[in-house]
Amino acid sequence: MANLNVNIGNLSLKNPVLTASGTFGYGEEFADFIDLNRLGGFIVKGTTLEPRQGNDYPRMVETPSGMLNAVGLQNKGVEYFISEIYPRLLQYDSEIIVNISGSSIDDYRKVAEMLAPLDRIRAIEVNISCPNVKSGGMAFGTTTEGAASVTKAVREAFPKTLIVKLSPNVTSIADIARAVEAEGADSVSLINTLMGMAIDVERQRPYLSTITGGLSGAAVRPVAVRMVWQVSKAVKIPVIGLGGIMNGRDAIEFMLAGARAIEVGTANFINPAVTVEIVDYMNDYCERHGVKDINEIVGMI
Amino acid sequence: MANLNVNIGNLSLKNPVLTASGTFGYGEEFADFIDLNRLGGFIVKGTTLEPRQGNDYPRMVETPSGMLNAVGLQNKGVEYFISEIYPRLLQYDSEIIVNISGSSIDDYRKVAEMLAPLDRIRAIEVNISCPNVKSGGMAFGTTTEGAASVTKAVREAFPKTLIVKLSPNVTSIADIARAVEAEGADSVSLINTLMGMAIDVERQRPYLSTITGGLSGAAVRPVAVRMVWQVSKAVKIPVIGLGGIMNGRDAIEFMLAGARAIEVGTANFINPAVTVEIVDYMNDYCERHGVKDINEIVGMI
Amino acid sequence: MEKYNKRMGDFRITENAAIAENYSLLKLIPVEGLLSDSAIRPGQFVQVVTPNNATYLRRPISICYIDNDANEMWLLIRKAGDGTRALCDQPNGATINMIYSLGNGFDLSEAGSSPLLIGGGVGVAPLLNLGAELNRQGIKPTFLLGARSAKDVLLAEEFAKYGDVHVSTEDGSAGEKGLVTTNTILNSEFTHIYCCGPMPMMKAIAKIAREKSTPCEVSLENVMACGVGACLCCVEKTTAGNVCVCKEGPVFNIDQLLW
Amino acid sequence: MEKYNKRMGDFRITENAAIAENYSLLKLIPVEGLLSDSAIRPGQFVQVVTPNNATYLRRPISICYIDNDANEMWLLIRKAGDGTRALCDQPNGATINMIYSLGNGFDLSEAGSSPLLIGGGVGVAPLLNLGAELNRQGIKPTFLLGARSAKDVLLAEEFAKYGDVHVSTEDGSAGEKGLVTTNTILNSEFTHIYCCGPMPMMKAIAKIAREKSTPCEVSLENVMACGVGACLCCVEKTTAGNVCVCKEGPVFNIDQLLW
Repeated sequence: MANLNVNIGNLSLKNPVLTASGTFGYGEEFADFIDLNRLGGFIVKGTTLEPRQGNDYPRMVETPSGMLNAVGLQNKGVEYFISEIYPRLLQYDSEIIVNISGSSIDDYRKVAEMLAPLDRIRAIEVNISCPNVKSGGMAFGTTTEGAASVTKAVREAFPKTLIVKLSPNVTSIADIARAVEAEGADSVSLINTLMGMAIDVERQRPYLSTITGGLSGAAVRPVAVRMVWQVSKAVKIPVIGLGGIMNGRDAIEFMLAGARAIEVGTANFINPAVTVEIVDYMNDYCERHGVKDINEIVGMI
Repeated sequence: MANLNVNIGNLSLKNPVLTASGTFGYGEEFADFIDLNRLGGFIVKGTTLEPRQGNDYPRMVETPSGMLNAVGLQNKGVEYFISEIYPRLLQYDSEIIVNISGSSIDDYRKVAEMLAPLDRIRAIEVNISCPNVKSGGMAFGTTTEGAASVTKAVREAFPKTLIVKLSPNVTSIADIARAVEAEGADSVSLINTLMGMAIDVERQRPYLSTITGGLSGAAVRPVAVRMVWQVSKAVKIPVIGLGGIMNGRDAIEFMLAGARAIEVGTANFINPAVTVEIVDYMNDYCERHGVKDINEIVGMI
Repeated sequence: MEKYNKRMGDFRITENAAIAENYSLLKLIPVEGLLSDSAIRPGQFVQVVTPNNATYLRRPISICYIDNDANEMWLLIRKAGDGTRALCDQPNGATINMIYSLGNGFDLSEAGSSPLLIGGGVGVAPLLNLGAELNRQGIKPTFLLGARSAKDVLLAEEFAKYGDVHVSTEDGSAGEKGLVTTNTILNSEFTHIYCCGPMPMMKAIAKIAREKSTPCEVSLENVMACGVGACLCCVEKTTAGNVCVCKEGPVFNIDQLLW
Repeated sequence: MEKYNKRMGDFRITENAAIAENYSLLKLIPVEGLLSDSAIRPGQFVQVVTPNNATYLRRPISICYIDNDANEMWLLIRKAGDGTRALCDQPNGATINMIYSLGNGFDLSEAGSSPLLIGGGVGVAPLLNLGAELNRQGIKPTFLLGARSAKDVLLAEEFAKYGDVHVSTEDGSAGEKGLVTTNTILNSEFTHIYCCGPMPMMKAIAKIAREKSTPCEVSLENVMACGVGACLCCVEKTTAGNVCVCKEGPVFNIDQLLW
């Protein structure tokens, strides 16, 4: 068996397979299908300072090899997470990473501060790229200044592994990644969803209540792989790759492009056991290619 | 029968259906399958000042609901077009639009100057968004300054309808569109391909000789519809929509989002008769929805 | 054997019958295991991988009936899009993958002695399993089925096994002419109403139930992706805020809804 | 009736036979019209929509044989990916859409009195139609077929109808042991070589042909999208620069290539 252990900053993952925020609930929703302890970790859904109801229904429409969503960060807030969810997650030995969002830099800082004391939260993923909320979110993620300022504030509040999740809706994602690295981020994860839109031509109205939404799924994978490749050449910190990973082959594709770890998102909806199948594939792949340590293949391209 | 005639600047199209540059050859390649005179027009492949051999093989790989290409503007140059191709195209009464590219602003200007005297070339499409060439191409299309400078130069050289084809690989395509409009473009067409990449994980190498390429096909449609919607709200000039149009439904989707005309690209490879089927669908759609003039539905969303 | 809440598994189609124009009844058995291990409740649903890559995501389908003796699940499917059409076109013997059984299901403890089960179109599906289960609990329900015309009245003979069946058709070719909302059976008193059908029908029934102070549950079919409460796409506004139809529903007491 | 160069049309599968492990021979007839109207040349190919949305783009397949009397086209397909697998799994009676007939085909005017037709693996496909056409022109070709082992020698009985058949197998279980490039038939003199198979094989045959000064044509299978010369994806470097294999090929005289 090859070594699948990878490190993201000071965070050690038993394998590179993580779940993408907002696609895996709090993990528990998938406990009937898989052994959660077989994952490198799971990234729990986007958490904000205050509870949020998210956007109106309809929030989803299927598109060719993908889907548009406009959930809008519906969640019960960081206090609820700390008091109700976190204790339940302690039963799993996979890493628990909390994805955080905010409408202001101060929001981000406060959420990070509140999570910092939790022993088993060894990393947070800062979402500066959500296309589905009115203020904050993607606004911070589309300029180097915005991305840097959020990273700086969170870095001061959270001493453990800090991952910043980047938006693909930019001219140069490498520039954003460098700005985030310069402010002390331990890692970047990419890509969040591409901003998209679909129209019901018979009813002559958008499918989503918010008109536009975030595109995910296999359709976006070529864009995601390209961006992971560009960013991994541009920064020294480890890159976490995501965007349309449907199976083990796709996961390896991201690692060859430069990802140290990967996140599985939309595929969880289609195959709730896909994450552990990817772990199995990684073992097979390493054996087939004589790879002793999966870190060897990271960034081969 | 509803009126399908639409105007792009001074260019009058018998219907909104155009073919995307580089996907329809010089039209002749499809003459066995369809009556070319039923199209609004066809946009002939990217033409440069000097002949170009394009990129090395392999240039294409299929991706989920799409394809990556890296042709790199292979063409025989503008002089060959004028002497050999143009005379043959005069037999068709659909509009002939020439897509032009260059490595320098001067290249663009010269090609436009050489095409200006041709009576039947009533419009050109200026490609500032090709992701597959080393210099020029997308470089001009990803900054407002670059886009404006190319437009300005071509505007001086070409007095007829000037369409500028925009890159989706930017933070704000609306800003680019406004810059191009300010320099006198009569129309913008969007989107060109999204920059993407795919890796053969067994051979551990990229599928394309150029590593990255341009993603097209149904996969990108949600991104394209969103950008057409954003741009049509940002500029007063007519917008031409393209990106993953596979059938009549998709074409109407772009028009509802704000496109005055549409271009069919990758779909020609799958169904060489798709363009005329789209014209038929437009007639049916207008009848079904009581639309007397297709211009009524443009930008309903 | 442990009773799982949710499983993923392949099912083999033992019978696929076109029971009306655009409607097929699929009977399926799990390739492995027993349905009785899953303790499937009336009103729950499955998430199906559609054949031939017809759709990217799974499609939610109500469980129509569970025959634990035959280890058989029935799905009633209306050809509405590419996914459901591909399902209806599957031959006997074909295998399809499902996640099951999902959602909360109907609350049988509230049925009382004389519940009314109202279904419109393909919405009749979950009422068959509900009627059978009520029978097993010694309750004989009344059914009210709505359809466009006589040929679209679905599974009437099956429903008749478990209770009296009343019908409304829009063209009057069977039962009373009109929508279910004007059927005269609604003049009788019932202990509980269970309803599944098009949204306007369910809203109209909810209004009638409120007027008559009859407890009422409805089964929603919001567009969903995951089916397990993870993606938060299929939300319905309730007195407790936005909740997932796939997990907190698909069945809601109308008192929970903001209708 | 007008002879079209290219058409798009549906074909019905009249017979789908697995002729070896991973190889199927599909016989198809056009749903409308006569193949003889298309003047299909040996070495041309079709672009097929793969069943069940297995692939996004069409897949190019060599035309193996045309039976104008039966109005039948044969396609020899190797299960190499999702698209070809879906084609091989299609039942008799299924309909598939094709664009046909594409490319230039072999140059028969250069065959001479004793041409050698060399095929490796699924590359034998276009040589059957070529052999039949040569026969019709009064020429009896020699065939050299390469395969991994005896069970993979494809369509040997069909080839034998048109000329002598020589075989090389990697394991020696049929014909001579080794690759086609070491088959002793190559010691004989031929007027022309037509070759289709894996790239390393064709390059090796091209080298031998040059050494012996025998004219040689090879059929390439570069990855392509449109099949009609529009997308410029399938280019091969030639003495005339990059040209489309789908339109200027798939058959090239080796003198055109930069091998």
